Amino acid sequence: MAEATLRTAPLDRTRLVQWLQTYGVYAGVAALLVVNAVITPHFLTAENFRTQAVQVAPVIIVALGMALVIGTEGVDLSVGAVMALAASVTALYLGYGLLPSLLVVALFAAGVGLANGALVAFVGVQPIVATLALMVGGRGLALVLLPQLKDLRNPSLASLGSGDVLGVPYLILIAAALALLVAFVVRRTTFGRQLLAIGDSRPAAQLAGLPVRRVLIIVYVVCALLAAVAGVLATARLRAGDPTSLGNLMELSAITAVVVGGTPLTGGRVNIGGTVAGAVLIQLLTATLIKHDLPPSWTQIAQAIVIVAAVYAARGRGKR
Amino acid sequence: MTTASIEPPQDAHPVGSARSERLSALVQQHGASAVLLIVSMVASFSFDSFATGDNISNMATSSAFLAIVALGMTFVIVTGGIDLSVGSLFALGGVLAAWGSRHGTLVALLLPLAVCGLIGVVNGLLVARSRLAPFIVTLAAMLGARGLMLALTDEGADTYLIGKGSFLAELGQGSTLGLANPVWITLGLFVGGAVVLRRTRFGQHVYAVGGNEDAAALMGAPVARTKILVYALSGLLAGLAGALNAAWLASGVTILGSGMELEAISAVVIGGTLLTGGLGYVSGSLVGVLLLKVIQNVINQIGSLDSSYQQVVSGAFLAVVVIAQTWLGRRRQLM
Amino acid sequence: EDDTSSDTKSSAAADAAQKVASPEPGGKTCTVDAYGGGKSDLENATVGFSQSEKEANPFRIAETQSIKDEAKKRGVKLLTANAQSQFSKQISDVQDLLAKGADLLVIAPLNSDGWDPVLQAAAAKKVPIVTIDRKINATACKDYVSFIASDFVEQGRRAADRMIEATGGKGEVAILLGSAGNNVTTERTKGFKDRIAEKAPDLKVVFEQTGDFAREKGQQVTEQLIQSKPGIKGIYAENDEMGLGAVAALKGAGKKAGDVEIVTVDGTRNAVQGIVDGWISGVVESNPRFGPLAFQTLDTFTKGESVAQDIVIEDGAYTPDNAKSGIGKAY
Amino acid sequence: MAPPAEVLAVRGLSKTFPGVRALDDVDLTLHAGEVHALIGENGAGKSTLIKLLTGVYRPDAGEIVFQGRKVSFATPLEAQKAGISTIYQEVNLIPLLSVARNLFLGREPRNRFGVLDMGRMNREAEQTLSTYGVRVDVRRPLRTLGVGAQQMVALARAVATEARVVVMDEPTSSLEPREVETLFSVIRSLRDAGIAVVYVSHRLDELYAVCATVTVLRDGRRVHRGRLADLDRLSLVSTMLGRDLGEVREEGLTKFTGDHGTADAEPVLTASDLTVPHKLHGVSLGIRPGEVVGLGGLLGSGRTETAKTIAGALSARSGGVTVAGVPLRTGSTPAAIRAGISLLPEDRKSEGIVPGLSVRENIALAVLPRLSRFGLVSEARVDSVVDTFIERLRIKASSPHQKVGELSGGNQQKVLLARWLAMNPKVLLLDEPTRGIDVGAKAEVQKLVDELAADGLGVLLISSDLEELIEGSDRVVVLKDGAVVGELTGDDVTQDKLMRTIAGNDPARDAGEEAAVDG
Ligand SMILES: Nc1ncnc2c1ncn2[C@@H]1O[C@H](COP(=O)(O)OP(=O)(O)OP(=O)(O)O)[C@@H](O)[C@H]1O
Ligand SMILES: Nc1ncnc2c1ncn2[C@@H]1O[C@H](COP(=O)(O)OP(=O)(O)OP(=O)(O)O)[C@@H](O)[C@H]1O
Ligand SMILES: [Mg+2]
Ligand SMILES: [Mg+2]
Repeated sequence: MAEATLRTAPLDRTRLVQWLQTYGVYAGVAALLVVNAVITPHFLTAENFRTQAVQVAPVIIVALGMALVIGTEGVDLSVGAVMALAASVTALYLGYGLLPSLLVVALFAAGVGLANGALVAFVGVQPIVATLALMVGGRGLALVLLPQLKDLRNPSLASLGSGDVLGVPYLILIAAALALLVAFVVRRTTFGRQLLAIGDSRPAAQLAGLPVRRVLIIVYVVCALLAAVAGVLATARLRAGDPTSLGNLMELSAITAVVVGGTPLTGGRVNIGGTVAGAVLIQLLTATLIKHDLPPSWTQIAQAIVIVAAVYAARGRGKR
Repeated sequence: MTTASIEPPQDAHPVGSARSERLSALVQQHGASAVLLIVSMVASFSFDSFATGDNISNMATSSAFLAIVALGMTFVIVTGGIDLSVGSLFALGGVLAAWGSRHGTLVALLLPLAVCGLIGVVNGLLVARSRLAPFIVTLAAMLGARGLMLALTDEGADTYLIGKGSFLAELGQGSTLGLANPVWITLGLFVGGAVVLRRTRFGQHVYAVGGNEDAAALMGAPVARTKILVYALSGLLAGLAGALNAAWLASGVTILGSGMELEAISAVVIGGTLLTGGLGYVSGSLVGVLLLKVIQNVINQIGSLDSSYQQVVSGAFLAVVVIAQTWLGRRRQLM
Repeated sequence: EDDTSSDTKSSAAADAAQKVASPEPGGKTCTVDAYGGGKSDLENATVGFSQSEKEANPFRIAETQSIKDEAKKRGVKLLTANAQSQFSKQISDVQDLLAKGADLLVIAPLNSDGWDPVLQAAAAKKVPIVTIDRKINATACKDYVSFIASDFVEQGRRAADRMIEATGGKGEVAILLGSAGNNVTTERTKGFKDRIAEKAPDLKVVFEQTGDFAREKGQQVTEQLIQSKPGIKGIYAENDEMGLGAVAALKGAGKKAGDVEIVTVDGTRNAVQGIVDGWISGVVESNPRFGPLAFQTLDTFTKGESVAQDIVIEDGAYTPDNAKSGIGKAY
Repeated sequence: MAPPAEVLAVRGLSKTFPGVRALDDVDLTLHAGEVHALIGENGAGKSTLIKLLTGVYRPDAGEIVFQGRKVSFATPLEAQKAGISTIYQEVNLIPLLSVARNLFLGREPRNRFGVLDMGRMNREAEQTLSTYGVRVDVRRPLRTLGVGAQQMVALARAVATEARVVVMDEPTSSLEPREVETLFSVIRSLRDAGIAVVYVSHRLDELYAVCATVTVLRDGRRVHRGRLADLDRLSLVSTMLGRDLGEVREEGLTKFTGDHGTADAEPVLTASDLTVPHKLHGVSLGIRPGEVVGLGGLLGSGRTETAKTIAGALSARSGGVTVAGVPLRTGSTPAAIRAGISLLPEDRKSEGIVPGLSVRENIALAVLPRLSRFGLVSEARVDSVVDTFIERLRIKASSPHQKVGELSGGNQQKVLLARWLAMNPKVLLLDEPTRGIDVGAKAEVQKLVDELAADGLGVLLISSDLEELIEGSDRVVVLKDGAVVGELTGDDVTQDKLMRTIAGNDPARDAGEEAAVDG
C-alpha cells in the first residue's frame, strides 16, 4: 500500500509538470480572460476581442517565423527592422500598385533573410550577432529609403488593413492561415523534420546528409518574409509607412511569445500553438494594464513577472 | 610529395597544429586590437582632429561606462549565458545613485550596487537553480528594472541631481594625472577582472561552466554558485557603471541605457569572446568597446553622414567585424 | 517642378519663421563680457550643431533643415552630429564637435539634465552654447548663453484651453503621453492637467497611457481606450503623430469625425490636414524652425551685444478657423 | 588473515527516473585495496549507481556508508573532498581550457594572494602527466589532445586527489592498448596503496586482467557478487544477460563468421590519394562488394578522418573517391549519401543521434526525402520503413515515439544503423560501431554487419578492439600518422601481425605500399 502511494506520487507530479509544460500558456490565457471578464468593463464584447486579435496579429505572424528560427537553435533580432523596411518599401513602390510593391517588399525581405542565413550558415556567425548587424543596418536602410513617415492613400492597401470577411478582419484571417500553414510545415514536411533535427543536433544532421545550410537559409528567409508580411499589414492598418517606430522592440515581443509558448531556446522543438497562445497572453496582459490605466512602471514590472512565471511553469524537468 | 615536407612522423601533427593553434589563438585574442589599430591609424591620417589629446580623452571617458558594463557581460558570456538587463540596470543604478546622493556619498554608492547586485542575484538564481534560459530571464529583468526605475522617478518625470562639489561629483568629473577618474576606475576594474578571470578559482569555474557545464559539475565545480555570481557581478558592474555615469553627468538621467545591452554584447563578441561560452578575454572586451567608440567617432568626424546612413554604416561595420572574427575563430576550430 | 516646389516651401517657411514671444524688455540678458571669452565674427566661425533624434519625424527634419539653411545663407561652416535618441551618444557627439574645432555650439538637447561634462568642456574652451527646443538645467550666461524654445508647459496649457473649448468643459478625457522619462512629456502633461484643474474641474482626465510619440502606438492605445471607455469625450495627444494614430483608431472603430475631440501639439502638415478634415479639433504649434533665431542670437552675441537668456518663441495654433489657410506654413 | 577494512558499503540503493526504475535495492561493498568490477548490459544501471555514490543524483532509497560513516553527498565536489574520486563515462573535461587547468580544476595551487600560481601548476601538470606517458604542452587547450590523451588527463586528475575510492566508468573505451597498459599499472599501484577501485567496462579481457571481485547488475538489480576468478567468461556473460549458459556458449561471444568470398570483384568504392592538411597524407584504399575492410591504427592515426573524408564530411585537398566507378564530388555529405555511402560516426552521442527526436524520426531522417512527395512526408511509408527496421534490428524501445536520447547505447547504435540501412547503401563506413556497447548488443551488431556483407554491401570497419577487427575483417588496412603503412590480407590477418604493423615495425611491409605513401 505504502509502496503504491510512493510510486504514484512522483508520477502525478511528473504528469502535472508535463501538463503545465504543454498547456500552461493556455491556462494563463484562460485565467486572464476570466479575470478580465470580472474586473474589466466592456471586456466581453465582440468589438473588444476583435481589437485584441487585430493588434496581436502582426506579433503572431512575426513570432511564427521566430519560432522556426528558434527551432534551429537560432534567434533573429532583425525582424523589427524588416518590418520597418517593409513599411518603407511599400510606401515607395505603392505608386506602381499594391501587388508590385508587395513583390519588391518580398525581394527586400528575402535579401535580409539571405544575408542573415548566409552569415549563420556559411560564415558560421552566431545568430544573435549576425542578426544584430542586420537589425541596426536594416532600420538604417529603411530610413535611407524613406526618411520619414509617409501617409498612404491606396484603397487596396487600406482595405487590406481594415477590411473583413463576415466580420472577421483580413488581418486575423491571414494570421490564422499562416499559423496553420507553419504548423503544417513543421509537422508534415521533410523541411519541418530537417529543421528540428538541425536545431537538436547540428553535427548529427550534417552527418546524416541533411542540407543543413539550405534549411538554415530558408528558415531565415521565411522568418524575414513573415516579418515583412507583418510589416505590410501593420502599415496597411496604420495607412502610413513609418520606418522610425514600426516594429520597434518587435524582436523581443516575438521571442517572448515563442518562449512563453513553450518552445525552448535550445532548439529542436517548435510549438506553434503555444507560440500563438504566448503572443495572445502578452497581448491580453498589456490590454488589461492599459485598460486599467496603470502607469508604464507597473506595466513593465507586471510583464516581467508574467514572463518569468510563464517560463517557469513551462520549464523542462530538473535533473534531480 | 607530402611526406617529404613533414617533420618526424611521431610529432608532426601535434606540433604543426599546436603552432597554428597558438597563432590563431593569438589572432582571436588580438584580432580586435589589430582592427582597432588599423582603424585608428587610418582615422588619424584622414582627420586632423582625431589623434588629438582632447579627442582621445573624450573617447576614453565616454567608453569607460560601457566598458564596465561589458566587463560584467564578459563573465556572463564566458559561462555561456547572456545578460539583457544591463541597460536597464545602468539607468536604474544612475537614478539610485543620484537619489541616494542626498543621503550622503556612501548611500549614493552602495544603494545602486546593492539593488542592481540583488537583481543580478535573482537573475542568477532563476538561471542556475530554476534552469530558465538566461535570455528570457534577463529580458524580464530588463523590463522589471526599467519599471522600477520609472516608479522611482514618477514615470521618468523626476530627475535627481547630484550636488556640485560633492565627493561623488568629484569622483565622476574630476581627473587624476590627466586622466578622468572614471577611466582610472575602469582600468582598475579591468585589471582586477582579468586577474579574477584568469588567475582565480572562481575564474576557472567560470571558464569550466561555459566550456562544458556537465563536465564542470562532475569535476566538482560549483556550477550554480558560479552562475549566480556572474549574474550578480554583471548586475553589480552595470549598477556601478550607472552610478559613475550619474556622478559624471551630475544627475540621474532616466532616458539612459536602452540598447546598451546589445552594445555591450557586440563589444564582448568583437573582443573575441565566444557567445557559446568557455572562451573569452577581458582585455578583448575593452578593445571591443574602444572599437565601437572609435567607429562612432569616425562617423562623427566624417560629419556629413545622414543619421540613417550612420546606422547603415554601423550595421555594415558590425557585420564585417564579426565575419572577420568568425573566420579567424573558425580556422581555430578546424585546427 | 522641383524648383517651384522648393520655392513655395521656402516661402511658406519664411511665413512660418519663429517669432519671439518673450523676453519682454527687462528680461535677463547675456553678453560676451559676462559670459567670458572674446568677441569674434560669426562669418568666420565654425558652428557645431548637435541634433538629439534621428531626422525621421517632421519636427526634427524641419529643425535640422532650418539650421542647415541658415548656415548656408550666412556662409557659416556647420558641423553636425546626430545622437539617434541616445543620450550618452549626444554627450560624446558634442565633445566630438568641440574636438573638431567648433567655435560656437547649437544644441538640441535630448534631455534637460546631465550636461555637466559638456558644459565644463565648452567652458574650458570658452565656446558659447545656444540650446534650442529643450532647456538645459544649468545657469544661463554662465554654463550656456541662451535658450531658445517653446514653452512646453504653456503648450500643455493651451492644449487644455482648446480641449475645454471643444468639449465644453465637461466629460472625460484621455491623454496620450509621450515617451516616459522625457521632459517634453512631463511638461506638456503638467501644463495640460494644471490648466484643466484650474479652469474646468468638470473635465476629468480618466486615462493616461504612453504612445511613445509614435503613430502606431497611439493607434493601439486608443483602440484599447475606446473599448474600455466608450464615453470618452476628448483625447489630448502630446504630439501630432499619436494624435493621427488616435484618428486611425477612431476611424477603424467606425466613429465619425467629431465624435471624439482630439487636440494635439506640434503643427505638422498631416495634423493640420486632420483639422481640415474635421477629425482633429486643434493643434498647438511647436515651431521647429530655429535656424534664423539661433544664428541671429549667436551673431548678436559674438559681436559683443547683449542677447536675452531665455528666448521663448511664440507658437501659433491651428483651429478649424485657420487650418485651411494656415496649412501652408505647417511643416 | 584478517580481511582488509571495509571502505564503502552501499545498502538498498534505489533510483527511479521518470518511467524507468534505473536502480532497485542494490548493495555494494568495497574493501581497501580491492579492485572491483561492476558490469552489466547497457542501461543496467552502472553509471546511475556511480552517480548516486558521488552526489550527482540523490537516491530515492538506501544508504551509503563511507569509512564507517553514513554519508549523503550533495555534489560531486563533496564526494571528491571526502575521498571518492571518479572518472565518469565519456570524457568529462573542459575542452577549451588548458590541459594544466583541467588537471587542477578545483584544487589549483595558489600563491599567498590567493591568485593561481600558474608556473607551479604547469610544472606539476607536466610532471604528473609524464608519469602517465603523456608528454604534451600543458598550456594547450585540452581539445587539441587526442581522445586517449584526454582520457589519461581525466585519469591523472582522479588519481591525483587524496582518494580512498577511485571509480572508473568505462575508462578504456577510447584508449589504445599501450595506454590501457599504463592504466592497468596505475590501477595496480592504487591497489597496492590500499585504495579501492571500482572498474566498469564492457571489455571482458580487461576485467580479468585487473579485477579481483565483481558485481553484476541486470535491469537495475544486483544479480551476482563474488570473486571474478570463480566465474569464467561465458558464465559471466550468461549472468549478465540473464540467459542460459548453454545458449551463450553455443552462440559464442563474437558474432563474426569471418571470410566473405569476394576476391576478384570490382571495388564498389575506391579512395585514392586522399589528403587533408595535417590529417591525411595520400590515403588510398578500395572496398569490394561483400567485403569487410578493417581500418587499423593507433588513436589519432587518421582512421576517423579517412572515413569522414570518404563520406564527404571533411573536404580533401587532393585525391578522389569513386563509387561503382563513378567519381564523387568530395566534401559534400549529401552527394556521398546519394552515391550510396553511409557513415556511422564514431561519436554516437554528438554526431550520430538526434537525441530530442523520436526513434521513428531518427530512423527516417536521412531517407525522408525518398518517403516524401513534394516535400510532404508520407506518414504511412515512414511507418512501414520504421517498423521494418525496428523488427529486423530488434531495436528495444518502449514505442517508436520514444526519444532516442533515452535509449541504451546499443539500441542507439542500432537506430543509427537502421537510419543508414533504410537508405539502401552500397558502402557502409562503421567507425567504432561497438564502442561502449555491452557484449550482447555488440554480438548483435557484429552479426548484422556480417549479414550485410553477405548481402553484398561493402563495409569499412574501424575499431580499436583488435580482436573485433581481426575477426570481422577480410582485409585490414593499417594507418599511421595519416598515411597507409601496411595491409594485411588472408592468413596475415592475425593479432600479432596487426600489432606489429600498427606499431610501425612490420618487416613484411612491401615496396608497393611504400610507394603509395610517398605518392
Ligand atoms: N538522467 C536520466 N534521466 C532518465 N533516465 C535515465 C537517466 N540516466 C539514466 N537513465 C536510465 O537509467 C537506466 C540506467 O542507465 P545507466 O546510465 O546507469 O546505464 P549503464 O549501466 O551505465 O549503461 P552503459 O553501459 O550504456 O553505460 C537506463 O535505462 C537509462 O536510460
Ligand atoms: N595523442 C595525441 N596527441 C596529440 N594530438 C592527437 C593525439 N591523438 C589524436 N590527436 C589529434 O586528433 C586528431 C583526430 O584523431 P582521431 O582520434 O580522430 O584519429 P583516429 O585515427 O580516428 O582515432 P580514433 O578513431 O581511434 O579515435 C588527429 O588528427 C590528431 O591531430
Ligand atoms: Mg554507463
Ligand atoms: Mg576515430
